[in-house]
Amino acid sequence: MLAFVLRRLAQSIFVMLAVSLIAFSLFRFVGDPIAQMVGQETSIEDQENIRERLGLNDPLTTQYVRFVSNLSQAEFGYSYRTRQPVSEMILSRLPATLELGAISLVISLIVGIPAGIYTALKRGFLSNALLVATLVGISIPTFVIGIFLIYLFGVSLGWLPTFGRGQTVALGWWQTNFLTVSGWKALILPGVTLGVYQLTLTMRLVRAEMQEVLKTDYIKFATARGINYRSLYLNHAFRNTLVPVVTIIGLQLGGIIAFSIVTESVFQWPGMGLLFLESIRYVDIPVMSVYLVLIALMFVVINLVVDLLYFAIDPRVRLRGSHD
Amino acid sequence: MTQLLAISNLSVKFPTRFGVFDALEGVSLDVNAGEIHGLVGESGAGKSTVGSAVMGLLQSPGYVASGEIRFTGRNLVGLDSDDYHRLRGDRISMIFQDPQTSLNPLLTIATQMIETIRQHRKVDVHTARQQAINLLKETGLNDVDTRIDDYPHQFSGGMRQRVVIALALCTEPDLIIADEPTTALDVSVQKQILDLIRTLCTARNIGIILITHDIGVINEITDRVTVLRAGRVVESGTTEAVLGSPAEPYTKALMAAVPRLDKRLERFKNIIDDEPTELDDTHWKVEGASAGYATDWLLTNNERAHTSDALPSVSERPAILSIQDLEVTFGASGLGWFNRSHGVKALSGVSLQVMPGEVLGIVGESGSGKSTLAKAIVGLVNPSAGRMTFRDSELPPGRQRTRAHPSRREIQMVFQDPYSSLNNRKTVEHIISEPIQFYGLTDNESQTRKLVASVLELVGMPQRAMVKYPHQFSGGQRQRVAVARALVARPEFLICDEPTSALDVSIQAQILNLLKDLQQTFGLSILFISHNLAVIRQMADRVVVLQNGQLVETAGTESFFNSPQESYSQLLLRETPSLTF
Amino acid sequence: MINAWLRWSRENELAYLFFRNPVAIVAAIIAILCIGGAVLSPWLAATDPYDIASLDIMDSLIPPAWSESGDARFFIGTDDQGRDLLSAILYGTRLSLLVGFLAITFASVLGVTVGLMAGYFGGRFDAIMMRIADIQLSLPAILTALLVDGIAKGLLPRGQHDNLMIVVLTVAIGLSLWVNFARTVRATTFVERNKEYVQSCEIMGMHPFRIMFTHILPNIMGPILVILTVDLAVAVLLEATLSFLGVGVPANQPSLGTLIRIGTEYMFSGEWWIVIFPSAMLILMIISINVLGDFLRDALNPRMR
Amino acid sequence: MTVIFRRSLSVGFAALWLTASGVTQAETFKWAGTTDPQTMDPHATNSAPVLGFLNNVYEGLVRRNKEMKIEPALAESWEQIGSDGWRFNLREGVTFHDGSAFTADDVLFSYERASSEDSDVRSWFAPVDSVAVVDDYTIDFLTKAPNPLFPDSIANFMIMDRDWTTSNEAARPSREAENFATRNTNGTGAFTVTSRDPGVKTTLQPFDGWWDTLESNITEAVFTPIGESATGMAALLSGEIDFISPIPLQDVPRMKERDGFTVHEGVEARVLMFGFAHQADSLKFSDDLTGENPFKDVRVRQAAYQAINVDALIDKVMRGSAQPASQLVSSAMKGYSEAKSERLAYDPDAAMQLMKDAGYEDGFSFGLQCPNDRYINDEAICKAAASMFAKVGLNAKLTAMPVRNYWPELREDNFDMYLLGWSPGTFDAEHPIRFLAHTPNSEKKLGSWNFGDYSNARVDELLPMIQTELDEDTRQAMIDETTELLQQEIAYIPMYVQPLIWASKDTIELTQRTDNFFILRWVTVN
Repeated sequence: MLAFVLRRLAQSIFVMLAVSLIAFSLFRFVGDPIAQMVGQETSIEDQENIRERLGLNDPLTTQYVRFVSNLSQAEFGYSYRTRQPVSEMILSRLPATLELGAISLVISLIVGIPAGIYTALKRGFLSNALLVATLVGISIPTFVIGIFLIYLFGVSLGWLPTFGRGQTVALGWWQTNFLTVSGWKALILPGVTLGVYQLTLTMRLVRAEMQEVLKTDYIKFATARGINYRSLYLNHAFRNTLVPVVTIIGLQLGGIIAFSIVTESVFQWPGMGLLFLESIRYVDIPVMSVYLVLIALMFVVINLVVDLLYFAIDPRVRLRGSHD
Repeated sequence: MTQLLAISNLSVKFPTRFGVFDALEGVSLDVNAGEIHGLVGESGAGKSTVGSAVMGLLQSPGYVASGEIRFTGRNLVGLDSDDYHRLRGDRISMIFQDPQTSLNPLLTIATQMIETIRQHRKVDVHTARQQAINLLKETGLNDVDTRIDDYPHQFSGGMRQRVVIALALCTEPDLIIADEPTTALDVSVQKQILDLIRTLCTARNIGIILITHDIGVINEITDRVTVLRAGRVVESGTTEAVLGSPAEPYTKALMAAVPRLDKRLERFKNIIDDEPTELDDTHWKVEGASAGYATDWLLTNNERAHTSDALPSVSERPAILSIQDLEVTFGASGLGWFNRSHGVKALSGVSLQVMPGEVLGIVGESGSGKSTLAKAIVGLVNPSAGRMTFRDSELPPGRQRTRAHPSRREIQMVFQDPYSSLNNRKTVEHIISEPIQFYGLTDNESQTRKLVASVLELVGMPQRAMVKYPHQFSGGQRQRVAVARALVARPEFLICDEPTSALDVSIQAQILNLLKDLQQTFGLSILFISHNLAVIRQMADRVVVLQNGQLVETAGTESFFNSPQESYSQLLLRETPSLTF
Repeated sequence: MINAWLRWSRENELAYLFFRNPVAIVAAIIAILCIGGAVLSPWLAATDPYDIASLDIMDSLIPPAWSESGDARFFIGTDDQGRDLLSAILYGTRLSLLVGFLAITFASVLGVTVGLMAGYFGGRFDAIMMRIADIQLSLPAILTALLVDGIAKGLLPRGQHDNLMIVVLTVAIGLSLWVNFARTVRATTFVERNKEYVQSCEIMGMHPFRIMFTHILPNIMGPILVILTVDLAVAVLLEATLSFLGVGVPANQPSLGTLIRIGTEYMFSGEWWIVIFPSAMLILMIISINVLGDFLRDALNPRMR
Repeated sequence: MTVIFRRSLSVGFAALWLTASGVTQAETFKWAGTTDPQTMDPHATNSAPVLGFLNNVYEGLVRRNKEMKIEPALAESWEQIGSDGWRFNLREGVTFHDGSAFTADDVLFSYERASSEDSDVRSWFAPVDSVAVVDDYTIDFLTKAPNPLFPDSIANFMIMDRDWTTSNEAARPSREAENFATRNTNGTGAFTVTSRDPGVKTTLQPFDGWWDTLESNITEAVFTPIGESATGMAALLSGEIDFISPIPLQDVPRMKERDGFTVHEGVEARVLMFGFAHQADSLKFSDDLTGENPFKDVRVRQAAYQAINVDALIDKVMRGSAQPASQLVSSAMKGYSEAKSERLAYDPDAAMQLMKDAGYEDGFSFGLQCPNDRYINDEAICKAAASMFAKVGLNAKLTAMPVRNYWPELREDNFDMYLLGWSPGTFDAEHPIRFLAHTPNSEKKLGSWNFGDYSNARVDELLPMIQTELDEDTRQAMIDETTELLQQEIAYIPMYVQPLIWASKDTIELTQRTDNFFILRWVTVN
């Protein structure tokens, strides 16, 4: 198993290097960072000086080597826009994104899984209604859902905040939403907006997998043994859907991070996605590149965790692994 | 003997879009305690439907249209679904065909057994566990105390089926429905499981319905038998009476189609021909196409046709294929950075020869390497050692064999599963003409077309089949198409890898007849692979026995079946259920 | 005629299931109407929203014809540029569908090829392609769009950017979607390549690409078709989202997504029709495509029946 | 770790209690804008969000009052010394937020800092020759030439404390990395920054020791950047914020009707205009013309001018909230040319005639570049203008792009016509002449935003005269002459002055200044 983890880590480094290269080549195309850094009265010469000092006139390869060697020494550089250390900026935004992602994942799981099981087992009005409702869910662009929810719950009903994180509490450097009422309230709308799409996918996946599993011999055999339906569906059937479900949920986490850019923008949620959008706007190359590498790292970690979860879920994988 | 189950006049219907399909019509049978009642029939006969109906697990949208299922006097038809569910496992249990798929892979044996026991009996976990251990011991599992906490995949197939049986016994049911309990098992294991079922039946006084397509199995252990055909009872009675002196023509035909282990028949006779032939099929012809045209074409430019009569006997000619010290290793890839494993030897040190015009039978259980051997010959797997010679020249192994190598045409193969060996998205014409065009065997398209139609007729198919798709045919018909495809390449050498094991016995008989005919007409050399000794006996001139990738015995067919030399060969022969009367 | 239809539907499994599924029929009708309306928009629409000379700023923001200050010329009102909203929606749908179709064509050609090769050859090629797929997955679509946009701007002559944006979007969305195809095709190819019909081709010495494209491909069309429908919906939505983030189609050729993006700016100003109608159109279209995708998934999956 | 945890937990509970009990002090003022100030360093970035925000925290020698007129701030008075210098008499008894006293040395230090290589505001000090401290409360700025506008030009030159800055290693603004002054402040202004979470939230409180009397009654002010305009509107409507700037124009009518809210409309300093490629030999984006540039012909430029119905643009796109512009500055600016305040009339027929006269009767196509995230409804303006141009045969191919790509595109001359908005930093008519009308000259740092290379020798001659002329009337005459030249030659098509649209709860009293700076000390919560 250790060998497996090591192998995956080796592959991960390849993935991260590739992403950083892509991130890097992206820079040249986003726009001119200098024009965004200075006021309108700054002379062209001064702008050239800044460009030179930031090393933007160096050959691209030199810049890339410098970037990677800095990264490998945990030197993430400074934002062009705010001149803060990038690591600090991203770290301060990380909790917001992770908490939002976690909430939407939880929403998608605690609603999606039971709904998926239900629709797999029962046919009828409620089942069809759920299926249609979730279809509507994936058919509406995220930003439309977000703006609609803000309008309904924030403006018309006035129940929930329309933007931001509300009151947060610091646990060390980690600012959390989970310890205040206003923090929880602030999480609801963006969490739902971000979760709806994932919820639909989860529900449909669980449904499809359940339907497959219910047709297997061991479920028929368990039925023939008179195992009660609750255990039959949850312990026998649902558990066997977990491997594909966990795989897809792992992939979805990536989707959540990607879509959080939109959600964070709509709800002015001070997470990494918003930071990233601001960075694009200001051509803040250091922030963008570190964000991208970080996202790649998250993907790598998620993939690894998913693979490790297989070990936990499936004894066939676990026992084969331990023999190696 | 008390009567456990009495089925009377049971009809089961499945509404489909083509109308209502009668899966069972007026079926009556009864099962007594301590008795094994066999249900036999070919696919589509409705055997499994009887089992499902009794269990109350008919697959939607099937339903019981009429009749009664009385279990200890109580009519199960129309029983409330909750009551039925309480009954299941408790009083009636079931054993499924494939032990690989009938156990939940994620739960330990102990978990599954304890859950089942506690579902029906109010006992604590310890008691339940003890009961489970006892049951597993009773079914003949070794090291029960430790192995009970293993997962299903850690057991071999035979052991797993014992676990399945133990699970079915968990709540001491009165009736067990065993649906093809040994079909997925090797013969040596099959015998043990059948013995176990017999023992349990007698010891526990359980009534058992044994569903199988294998008349050998019926003959081996059942007390009474019911023969089903197309959802109706053909014949019913004690096993001795029904098999000893079948009254119905169908039963007779069925038995005649079973390959005999004790003697070799020239042809199977009295075959049931169930294949429906639509009327317009027979009138549809390609101009000039006929079986005779195909025979002529296949014999033209064919050395065998000219030379086979000239040479005196098989043994004096040089071997068409000879294999020396062939070794195939799987999984020894150097791709992984951390796990360079040594791999599994699928074949080691196998040497054999096939003479021109000879049928060499390869027999062995699963994992013996018989399919690997076939794949090595056709170049699908890369041997790790050894050499092969075909028609006096070196046969390059695996990837070294060029795409244009002549052996690619000269060696053809018929696969086991006619459902996967034909591309479902192509017409039969396309399937058969592909090798013709690929090897450039005809001059123009109309000739190809004529040839396809003719070859179809040669293998006993209507010419019109060429415009249809494989899924419109039954398994036997598909296998005929597969044979036709192999034939049009004008091969010197044909490999048949379990060509009939996916087919019903009557169809098997037809295909075996076809192969015999073709072999005789064209003097083909055939490598015939089968796990079924009886089939081998009918087909092969010589027999090779493989076990765990090694060659155990090579002998002429008659001498092998009369006096096998190796103990493994003797075991195989002994354990194979057969019809001997 | 009808009898022929029925007979055909009885022989064709898919058609049979389709005609027994009222939801799928309704969805198909809506989808056909949407696609038909979009394709025929130059003939159906009252005005050409691309013809900027015909626009009059004085006609802007007119509410639907049935409301008090409506104008009979503009049945569902006009947008901020004085465009007839109905015409704009029809043209916008056409553009969205064009981008969607082009994108999934691109994604499916790329993904199917990669998936077939990865599944068929396995080994190192497979490992490398799947790692590349991982990389692709970790790049949000907006980034891919920015990257493609940037490269295109760098490589191609000035002044072509407007026409180019459709290509850029197509490539960007296609790049974000090909992984779906590649993964599914790879998995099904793994299964197919071990089937005996493939082996019989291999034994013949057929070229691997011929085996892949003429033998395996037709057998895995089912899953591909399902992804095609689902991803068509995803592509149209993605285009809308990219427009929202400002990487969309050119300003004077509004897609459905751009129309919605512009419409959201009028959420609080009372000009509801600018956002409601394009959104309704998009949602209706996506739902119907998704319903069809669901239907195909169920109908083509033999294990589900 | 535990200690931190426990403390933050108690903070958390306090926060819980606060939220739960619903205690909100009436004087807490929450406001939102589209962008967060990039930095808290007053010399590091010369951008409106930074300078506007920091005007509440730092002060200059002079400041602008509600009418944009210069008034004393840290300098109580100033006078010209000789012809080439200004003397500032500093206010005594002023302290920085950290309690240290304000002296002339701080001004000298701030001058050195702001005019250093790393400063982004050094252009303000280009005319300065030297600075001399006379005594603790007197300081002289000597200029290279007479400079009548010098005090006006340094209204945003903010004074930092030498000791605080140097002891925190922030003696120079930093280009690459942050320094202490990037996130911390120590000004003399009416408000102190009590906490800052860049991009998320910045909190301010009134400064007890401020030298002036505070008009405002707010005890705490919280600033949040909200980039998405719909979200900002929702936040205001739901009452989560008290004030937002700006709101989308289209929301103005509805907002005015709503109870409990006020819309503050005003005129900004920014004039929106179209510019031409004056010197290019051929159009870059034309489908039908090669090797010629019709915009070299003043008739074509005038045709473009007269094709635009500015009133319709203002009425529809700007929702009636803008004023037409006749020149490069708005009427609120110093030096506005009253004499030349007539626009050419909207006259498509005349425009078509001009096109015909110039030999382009059948029209031609050209590229119109436009930003889509820089000015209010910028893209919509371009779209509407394009449709107006099309009606006289000027077939504009519009390309709208984010501003991050826009400036590089213009710098590389990739346009035939482009949209530009110009807000004079000095609030004087000289400013656009220097940046937009003078022939580009990188050595003298003139004409640096004159992308179309407009060039007129007389204008070049007039600029230094305007810059040094001390007599108001003579100077105005020069500006009038320049304005007339620019109008005659249609150097640009000035269209309108961009409006300022703020919205707040109607309990808020505030003052809207033309420079779009939001001055907290004028805010009262009722």
